[in-house]
Amino acid sequence: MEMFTIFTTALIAENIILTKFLGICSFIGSSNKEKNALGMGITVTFVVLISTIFTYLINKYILIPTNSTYLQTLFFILVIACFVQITELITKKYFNNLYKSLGIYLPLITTNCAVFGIILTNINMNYDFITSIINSLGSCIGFVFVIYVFSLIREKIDKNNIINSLKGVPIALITAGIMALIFSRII
Amino acid sequence: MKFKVSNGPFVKSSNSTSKMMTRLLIALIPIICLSILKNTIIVYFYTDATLLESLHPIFMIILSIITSYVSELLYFKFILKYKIADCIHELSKSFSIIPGVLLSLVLPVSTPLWVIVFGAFFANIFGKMIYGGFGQNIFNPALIGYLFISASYSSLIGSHLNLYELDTLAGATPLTNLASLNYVGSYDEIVSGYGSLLNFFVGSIPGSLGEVSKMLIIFAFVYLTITKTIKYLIPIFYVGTVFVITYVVSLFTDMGIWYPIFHILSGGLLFGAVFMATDPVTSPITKFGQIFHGICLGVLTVSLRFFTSYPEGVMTSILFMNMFVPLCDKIGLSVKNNLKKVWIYILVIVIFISMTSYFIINKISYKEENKIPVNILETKKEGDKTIYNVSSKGWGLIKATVTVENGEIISIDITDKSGETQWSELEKNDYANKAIEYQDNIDSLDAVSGSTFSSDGIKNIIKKILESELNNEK
Amino acid sequence: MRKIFKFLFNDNPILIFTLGLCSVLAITTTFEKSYIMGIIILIVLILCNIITSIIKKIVKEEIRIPVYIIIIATIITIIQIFISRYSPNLYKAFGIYLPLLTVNCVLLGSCLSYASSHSIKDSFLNALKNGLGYLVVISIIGFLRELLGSGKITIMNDISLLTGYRFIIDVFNNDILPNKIFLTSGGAFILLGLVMGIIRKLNRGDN
Amino acid sequence: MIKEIKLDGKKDISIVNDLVDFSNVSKVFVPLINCNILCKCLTKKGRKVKIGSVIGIREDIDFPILSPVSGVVLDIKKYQYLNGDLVDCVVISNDKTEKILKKNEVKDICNYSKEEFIDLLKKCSISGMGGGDFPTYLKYEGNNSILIVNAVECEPYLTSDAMICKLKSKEILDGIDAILKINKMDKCLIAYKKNNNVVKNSFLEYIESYDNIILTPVDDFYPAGWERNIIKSVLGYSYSKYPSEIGIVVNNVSTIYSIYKALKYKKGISKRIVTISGDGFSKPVNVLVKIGTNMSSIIKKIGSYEGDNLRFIAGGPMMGTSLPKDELIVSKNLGAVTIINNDEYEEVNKCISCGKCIDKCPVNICPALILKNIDDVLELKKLHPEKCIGCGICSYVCPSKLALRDAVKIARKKVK
Repeated sequence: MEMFTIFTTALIAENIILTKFLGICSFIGSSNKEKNALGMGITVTFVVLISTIFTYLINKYILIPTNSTYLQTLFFILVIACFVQITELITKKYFNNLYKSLGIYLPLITTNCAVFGIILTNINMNYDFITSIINSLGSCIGFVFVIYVFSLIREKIDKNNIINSLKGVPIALITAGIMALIFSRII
Repeated sequence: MKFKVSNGPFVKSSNSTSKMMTRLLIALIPIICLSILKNTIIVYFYTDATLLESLHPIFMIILSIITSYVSELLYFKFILKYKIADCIHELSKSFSIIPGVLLSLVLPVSTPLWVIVFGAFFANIFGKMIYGGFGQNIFNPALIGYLFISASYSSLIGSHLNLYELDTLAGATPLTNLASLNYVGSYDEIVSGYGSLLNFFVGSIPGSLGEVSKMLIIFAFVYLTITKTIKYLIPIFYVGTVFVITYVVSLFTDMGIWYPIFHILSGGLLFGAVFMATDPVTSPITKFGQIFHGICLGVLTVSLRFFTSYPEGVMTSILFMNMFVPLCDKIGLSVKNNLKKVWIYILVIVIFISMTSYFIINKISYKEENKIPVNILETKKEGDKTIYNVSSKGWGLIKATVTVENGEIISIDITDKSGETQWSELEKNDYANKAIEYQDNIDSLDAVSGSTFSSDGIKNIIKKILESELNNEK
Repeated sequence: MRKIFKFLFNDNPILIFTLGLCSVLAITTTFEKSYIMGIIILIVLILCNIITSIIKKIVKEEIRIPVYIIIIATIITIIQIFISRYSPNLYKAFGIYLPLLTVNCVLLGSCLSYASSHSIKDSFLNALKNGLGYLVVISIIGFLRELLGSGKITIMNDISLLTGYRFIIDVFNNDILPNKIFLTSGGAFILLGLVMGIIRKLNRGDN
Repeated sequence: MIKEIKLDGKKDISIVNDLVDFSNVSKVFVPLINCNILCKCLTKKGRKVKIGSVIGIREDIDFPILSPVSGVVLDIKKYQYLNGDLVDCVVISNDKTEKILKKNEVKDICNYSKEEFIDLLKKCSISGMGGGDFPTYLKYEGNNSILIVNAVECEPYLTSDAMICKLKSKEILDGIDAILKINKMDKCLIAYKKNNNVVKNSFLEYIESYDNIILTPVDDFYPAGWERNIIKSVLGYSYSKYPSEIGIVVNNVSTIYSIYKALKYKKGISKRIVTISGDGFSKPVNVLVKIGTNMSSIIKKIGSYEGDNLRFIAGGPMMGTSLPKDELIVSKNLGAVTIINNDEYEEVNKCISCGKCIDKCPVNICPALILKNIDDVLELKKLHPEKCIGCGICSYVCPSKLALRDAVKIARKKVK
């Protein structure tokens, strides 16, 4: 039962976009089309899952023994950046159509706060291996879930005639705010 | 000879949006009258409340209608800069009376008036106008008002009981009462506190302004479906799913048929299903989309009622499902194009229902044994002393050997505490021995600040061992 | 006044390009935290712009991103240590959002796009302009959120170790106004959307 | 489950007064169009033509367009066709020397082989007169077993089919009998509206002498006249794209009459019955007019317009299109001209996505969603606007009185 509560809180209560404010740049940027949103979501899940494993290992066997925990940010950023570079090369060479669909999002991931945020929460709450996997899985699915639903809503909103000072990003932010209020009422 | 050109067929049905809205109002009027009867006239006669206080619900309804009209007028005048004539024309076409009335019917009886003004203002501006006026909003405007009120002034809303009920009925609304009994209980615990199920049906139970007699709501539903003003599929499947899930739950926890009926008749379920969920603008347009929407609403309401602290799951689940309307339409469209796909979605629905009912049953039955997260690895008997080797859940895992002599714990030594990060404070005021002294009422010993998990771990060890001692003696 | 307004808002990173929102919403619950975050970002922006414009000739094209990230990360860790040393409860208040600055789109964005192609003076000026714009907006939002949300404005509280005195203005505390919706996450989104709309309206008003 | 709406027919105002003959007209403007596809003109100014000589051809299936009158081609100019666009027409002055057609009259109209029959239909350019203008010979190419005659005419105000049944029921039954024998079909069903007694009585007199022709009533709802609905309500079958897949041919009753005239006199039709009615017209009546005549001259002769907020509609009120001016030229598929005053339906609101149009659409598409994504072609492709038959039920039913039918028409052009 313990795992399940962590998973559901990461999914809805502690949703990384709506309550923890991570990854809003990509959330606003890539959620105007449904295809972009899905592409972004899958890439983020893909990158986060693998890098949680890497960062957990690094943290457990390199950083804590040499108690240089303040170097955490530097190491993790490097891990993510070079990992994104690796995935870019792999997807370009082997599964080319996946690369075509995910191509524009891979460099964007490095500047995505969500990826780094999840890893940092895992490390700060010093979860053991399985719980950190479960937590990052829950938050990634929460990320994909919110960004997909939001992209459907934004496609619908863009057709309305909103006054032109609120068109585009401000109306998206206000709708995201209302969604956040609803999410906070669920738990 | 010149003619004007206009498009579309030139013979049109007599039905029009304003007619539909007036029919909706006609369906609402009996409910308003009965709630006024229940909340003002009875209150005025039976309690010593002054006339002004007892007329409070009527002011609530009138005020929320006026504010929604005024806020629309302001929005048109100042933001969109229409002239007065255009404002009046636009106002007549945007029927802002419906969200106003619905909002006031949803709020508890004793909400202060300025909260209503705040709620209606936000309901109209943020619910409808910034999305482009009538017919283009994503969320149900009345529920947006409810959301803003409960997010900002939830403490001020006040209890659901009106003045008359305050002094006659002790308990809170049936649902909060159910939640306090952790969702299980016999017929008389849950229902008979408010008279029989008939009272629920007639409506003499405490609740918000609109949760009056379910009979009137059902009549309104029949009237609206005959005159084809609302999407009748949504309420049918919504209430149906709630009935199915609660019936399955009542089967497993052997509580009889009255349990699902109690769930349907209590809280704002019927009112929300007939008036809120079927608001044409914020519900799916395709047939199967409506069915899917209704079923997901039911699943969500039941899970909210059982899992979260909020007794009232209906309003939040309708708001939550308003976000999925484009998704339901997409599903409805794919089913409309080829019917074979409908089996995938039926499968998803069946999985949803069975999962929620499994978790609910699991949650209810799990509560009965109230397991303490401690497991005894092995027990050794030495003379009259018994030595327990125990592992309990602190921050990580605490292992300890505890020696007990004729029902009294005499010593605990912690063998493994690698998982505990802040163990030092516990050692400082040697928490283990202190726990032994307090072993009779262990809960009165408060945890050490900064390491609550570890101290709870130790307290659980004591509880578990005392409990197992009791079982051995029995 | 018009010139200052134009200087600050016409290509402000937050409002027009919607960059760097991640940290804006999370920590603006008190006015003090927001303007300190604004100052930190201003300093980091200036430092990293200058460094990038210095070393832009040495760095080859492909490994530009990792190099810039390392620069930003080192600056941020230095500041992190500095803050955790001088005002621990501010450090605790920032939580995970301080290390998150390394991933902030404003820093990396301005480094990559502007600093790597312009001279030191230009990139410094640009950094100053962006930093100031960012500081003003973040403090406005922090001010509004705290004023409406909890009815008081804390100018000097957590960093009292440094400056020596606490300064909290108590504005209003009746039951209408400090409405805690602005402290919730949803309220922050809505407030930011409204502020963005208003400023966009003012901008469109004059040009 | 057939999706339908109830409409009051308003037919009795024009069926009572009898046919008025306007066939001798001085100038004729023959439209060079078939099934909304523009055709090539084969004549030049100043050339003499006789009745039935070819003046235009549709290239892709070289389907001829014949001249309804004999006379001199004046010139080729653009005139207003029934779908609202300007179509170039061959203007022929009528020298009123109607060639007497007795000499090549065929006694027994049944001794044609199938190929001769199809070639004759093509030579006499027989096409559907119910509004579709679909070349009829294409329907008969496969081997079909059942012929359904569509005399339902479910549009309000329209009575041209009922009038032709009233006058020429004997010839129509002979034509059906000949078609059944030539194409070796085993039976024919004449579908008519239950409460349309004019058609019933006119056929009942002669029906006994033909054994395999059956009069089958269809109940009175709006899109009853649509092919798919007729087959479903009469025979209960359904098909995917064309009725010929399951061996059924559906023809309008006036098309059957033109087939009969082609079999009898080996000549295409030159005249046609058009209903002029509507509550904005003083004397609703059926007129017999030459193909290509200009309707404005005829309307001036019959009666006058009443009411101010009038709409001039080519075709019925549900499927017709309103035209800017009343100079409309009669084509083979123009069944009626309706004049309606349209003042109490002005209340246009925004779509509240109530879903009524989706429930009632006979071809099962979503007009409301098409209206919402009208300018996003990618989204439109998923909504299949090409299935629409333009029946107008969505706009009829819509409580906000939106122009859904025309939005789907625009979407169809965009998707093509």
